[in-house]
Amino acid sequence: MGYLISIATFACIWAVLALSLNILTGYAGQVSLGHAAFFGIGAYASAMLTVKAGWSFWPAFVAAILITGVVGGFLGLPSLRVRHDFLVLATMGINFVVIAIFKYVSFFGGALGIIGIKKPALFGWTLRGPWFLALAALYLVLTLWISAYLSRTWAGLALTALREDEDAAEAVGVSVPRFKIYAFAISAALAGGAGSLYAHFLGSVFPDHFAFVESIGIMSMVVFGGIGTLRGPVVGAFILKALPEYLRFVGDYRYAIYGGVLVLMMLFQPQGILGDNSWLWNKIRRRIND
Amino acid sequence: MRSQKLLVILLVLSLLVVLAGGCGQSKPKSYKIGLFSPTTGFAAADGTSALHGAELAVQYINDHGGINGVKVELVHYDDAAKPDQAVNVAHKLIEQDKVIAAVSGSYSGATRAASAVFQDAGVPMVAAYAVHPEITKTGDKIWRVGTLAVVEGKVGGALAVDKLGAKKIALLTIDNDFGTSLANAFKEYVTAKGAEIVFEEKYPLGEKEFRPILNRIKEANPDVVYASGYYNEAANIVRQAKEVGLNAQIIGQEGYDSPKFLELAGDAAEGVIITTDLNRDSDREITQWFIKTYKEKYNLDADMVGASTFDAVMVLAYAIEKGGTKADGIVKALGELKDFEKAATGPFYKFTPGREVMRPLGAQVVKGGAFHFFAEFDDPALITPPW
Amino acid sequence: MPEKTNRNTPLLDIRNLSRHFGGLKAVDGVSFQVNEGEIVGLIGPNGAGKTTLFNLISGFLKPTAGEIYFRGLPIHGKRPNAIARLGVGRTFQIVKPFGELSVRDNVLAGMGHNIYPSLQAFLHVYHTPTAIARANDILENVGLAAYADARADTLPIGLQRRLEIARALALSPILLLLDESAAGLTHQEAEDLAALIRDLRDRGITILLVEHNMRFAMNLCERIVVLNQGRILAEGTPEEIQTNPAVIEAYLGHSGVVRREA
Amino acid sequence: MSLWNILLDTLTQGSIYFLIAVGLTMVYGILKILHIAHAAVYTIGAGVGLAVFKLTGSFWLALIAAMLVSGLVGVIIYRGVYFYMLDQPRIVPLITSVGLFLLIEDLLQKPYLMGPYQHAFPAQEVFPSITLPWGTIPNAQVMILTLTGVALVALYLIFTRTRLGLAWQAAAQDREMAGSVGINLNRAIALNFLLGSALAGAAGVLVGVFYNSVYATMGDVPSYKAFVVIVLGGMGSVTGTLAASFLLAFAETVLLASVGYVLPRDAIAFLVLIFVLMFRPQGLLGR
Repeated sequence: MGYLISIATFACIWAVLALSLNILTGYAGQVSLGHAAFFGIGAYASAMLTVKAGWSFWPAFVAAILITGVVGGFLGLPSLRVRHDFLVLATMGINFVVIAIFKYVSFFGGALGIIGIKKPALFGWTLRGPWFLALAALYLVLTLWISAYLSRTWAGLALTALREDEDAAEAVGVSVPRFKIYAFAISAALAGGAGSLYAHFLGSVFPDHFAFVESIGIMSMVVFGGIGTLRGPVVGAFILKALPEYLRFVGDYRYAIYGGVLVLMMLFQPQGILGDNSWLWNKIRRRIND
Repeated sequence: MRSQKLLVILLVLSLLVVLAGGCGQSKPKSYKIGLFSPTTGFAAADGTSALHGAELAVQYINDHGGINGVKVELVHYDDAAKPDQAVNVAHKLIEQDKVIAAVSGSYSGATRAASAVFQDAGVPMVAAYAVHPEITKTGDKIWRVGTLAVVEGKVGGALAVDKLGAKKIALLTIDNDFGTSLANAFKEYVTAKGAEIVFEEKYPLGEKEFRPILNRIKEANPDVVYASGYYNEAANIVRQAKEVGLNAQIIGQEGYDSPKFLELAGDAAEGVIITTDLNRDSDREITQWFIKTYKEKYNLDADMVGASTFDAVMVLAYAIEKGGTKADGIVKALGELKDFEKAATGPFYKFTPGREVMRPLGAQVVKGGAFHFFAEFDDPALITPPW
Repeated sequence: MPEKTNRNTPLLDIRNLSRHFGGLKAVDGVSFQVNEGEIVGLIGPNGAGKTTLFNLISGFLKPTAGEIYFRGLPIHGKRPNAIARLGVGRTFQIVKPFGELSVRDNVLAGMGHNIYPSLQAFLHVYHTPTAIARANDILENVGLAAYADARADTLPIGLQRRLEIARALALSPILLLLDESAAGLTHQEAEDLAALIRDLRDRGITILLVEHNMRFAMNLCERIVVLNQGRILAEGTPEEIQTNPAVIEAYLGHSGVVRREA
Repeated sequence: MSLWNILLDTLTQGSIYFLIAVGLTMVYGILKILHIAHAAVYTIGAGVGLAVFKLTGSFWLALIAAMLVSGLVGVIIYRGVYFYMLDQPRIVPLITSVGLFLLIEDLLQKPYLMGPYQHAFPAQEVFPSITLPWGTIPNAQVMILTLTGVALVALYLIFTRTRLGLAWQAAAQDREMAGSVGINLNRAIALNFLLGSALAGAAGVLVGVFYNSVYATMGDVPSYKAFVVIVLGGMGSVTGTLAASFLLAFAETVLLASVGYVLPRDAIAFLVLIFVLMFRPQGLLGR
């Protein structure tokens, strides 16, 4: 059971990451390949507040969300100047720089990382196994709810507008810079919470845990599942996070298959496995409508 | 709409459960030892060596009658050197494969994360070559057979100032836990002995281009360059040092200890001295068996990673034989271990209360394209782990 | 809805406005006014600086020199979204609908202009019955009611131009800037559009439009400003413009549009 | 550190960056795809080169074989994959490229291909060391510099003197327009991939020999590092890429030779990139 719980816990954390990236990329159209930086900032914030400053998990969790949100808004500044592929590369760069700072500044523990991060406790009772999974799932539900609610608010409409056309969005009164920063901040804040959970689940964080490859992985989940939808990133995260585990029977071919699945998916279902108008989603809808 | 989404999520989740759950089955009448190491991804070379080493240990044990007549079975999973996969795999080893004990053949991040799972589950784990100082502090079930970087750095210092008489030393350090720990211990030792650090720089893992740095080291004109790194960085360091005309003695450590270092560095490797626990010229039966069989079976020369993982399995087998299959017995047997001779990397004198191994450490010099004995360090003041 | 302006100040007052791109003087010392309730046309040959002028007024470009006052307030240097919220709606020559949104949501996007600057935007859901009703009204007005649920990018280009007007109307604008809304329309469609624009004016919206279609502009506008090479060539009623020798010269010199189309 | 050393290191490092990035920039120029799998093609080139070198002992045969196979792989990637997603949002080919990269790299790591270990590529002796009054150029650096020079001249001639080069330039300006004025677009793009990928293969061999090591994950760093170069070069401009390669190499070399690693090499490069983009969002040398 612990094995499945462990997989499910990681899947929940990555589903939050995918959903948060979806707000930035799916809603607001800002393609970022640096999302793991926000993940890492949240993890480090929470780890340092608990291990070095002696806070308990809960305030540290909230603080990690807030800190990452603020830093995320700040790191979103390049998006005001650069667009499209240039933004992709700028965000990628942010990922590298953030990791390098964790690694080279001894304040953040340097290459030795931060060790001894405790699992959260509730009334003196440590959350582990299924209880930690419950916490992660709860946070996933919260993220889902925020994502869903955001898409229905005026702010969500403004984000969609700027995704579709920045000039037209300005022409209807949307401050494009301001909403881009909002998107970065919200997206980062949610990812920061995921980082906090990750740090406390694992018990230790190292700079390399948040490397560029993780950013690519998160983006793959969003696109694989169906960008812009709610179901897509969640399902994408669960499948792609668990895929290497249940592909263990193919031994060392796990990543070859993972890569191959991505390629085939993009060739035949570029809108994602459950994106609007995808084969599977149409089937499911028809089934439900009947 | 809302319920549809939920339905889909539940569907996928249950699919995962069924698929993942169907993978593990247990086989009785053998002692299972778990191993996780990265056989895919950027760390696949070390992970593969680790797997080889563990396989050889199992072969050796079973060829010699198993543990009290019961065969040992190795259960290996790939963790891609990722901490989340290591945690998953640890659960899988404990719950589905029901291993008696486990060996980490992975890097520090993954090892540390997995060690918490083993500790919680009360399953003993031995880290083969992960160097992070905090790994064994996870708890009483977590042990290590690799030499602590703190110890190795100190021994490196002894090699530099006591054996080679260096006065001016340059430090070139790889920017991970291994390099950082080594450099700190090395510096402390040599400065206490009156040597001067004339140059100090760290470089990122995977770096290939050292010429700009090496040119600066050359200007600092040291007697000795203490350069940490793994075989690929090390090969480039020694090759490029030759190229820029840096003739100071280069001292490496177990990160260099791979036939691949010799292959990639070629002639430039000649004369390089490293500290390591694998002595190629040892006349100990187990070491020679390991080196010979490794070459026969995998058509590769053995490296330190393989040897350490071999030893981790060997020492666990010993502990199971002495203490039984319960965790407490294994832990007790490890704690009471004295002068363990069945390790390829030389005798283990004992485990410290901090569950680190105490053993003599050697220095090897590259001569004629191979590692050969240079010196041995047996002074307890040097080789005793600090915890 | 902002309160009425002083009768004496013009609604839009452009003073000595210039915009240079490197050596090119796209707009070069232009001054003119638009009064409340007018329909003013901005015409001129290709490259005369009409769209640049629009972009300056709506804030998409910053002037090199000169000032723009809207209801007596300086708006030069303000960001487009701020100018939009002051009550200046605009359309684009190359249409820019929010393609993946429905036609109705395009209009709703315009209706949010007052809430976007406040964090309230994160609290309130936009699909409220009142908002939808108002969006439907606007769509009814411009004749797009039948397409309310269609994806915007599936509309033919003529209807997309109407959608742009509808989206601008959602701002409850005081001044509406229309950039070649009649381009590519059939005669009948252009007539309908003209009727729509007059109707908007009758409801108190001042209109400044850029037109290439000379007949359309001459029939619709009460006053016309002719731009040529970034400068004002002439200003006056359609009749005055049609007989202005400088205008005829400029147009004959270029393509003779006046004679062929007017 | 002497000026000569800085110059030599800048030139070799810059040449390596250029060789890896130029194919990527060609592909980006014409298709606007962030072709991460280009780094896998580079690794394939190195692997094929080493295999042929071991078999025949000839560096030149190895180089030619590597270029042929890599070029072919590039064309297969285009015709087999990217070709079908040219009208999709750009994120689709990007993710596809990531998938291809993972797939190829993982397969290369299998024992029957390159295996997990590094391999020596001892072909440095093919070139002589050159001793000049102010210093010596070691043989491996002679190889990099001369062959990059040859590639440069060849590229210059192809781009300016052949119909194909002109077709590429037209297609880079406006793909649809180029198609409509009678350029056989599919052929032009396929040939673009062929040449760009062949150059990546050559880069794989040269870097393999230069550092005397070839291994399955050698594309990891180039997979992202090359993007820094092409962005600084203005995305799609070959001359810009050339300038950016040497500029980046110069910046890195000078920094390492004076201050050292304030941050890892890659982080420095990306910091430069972000900094440049803030002031010139279209790249250092973009229009």
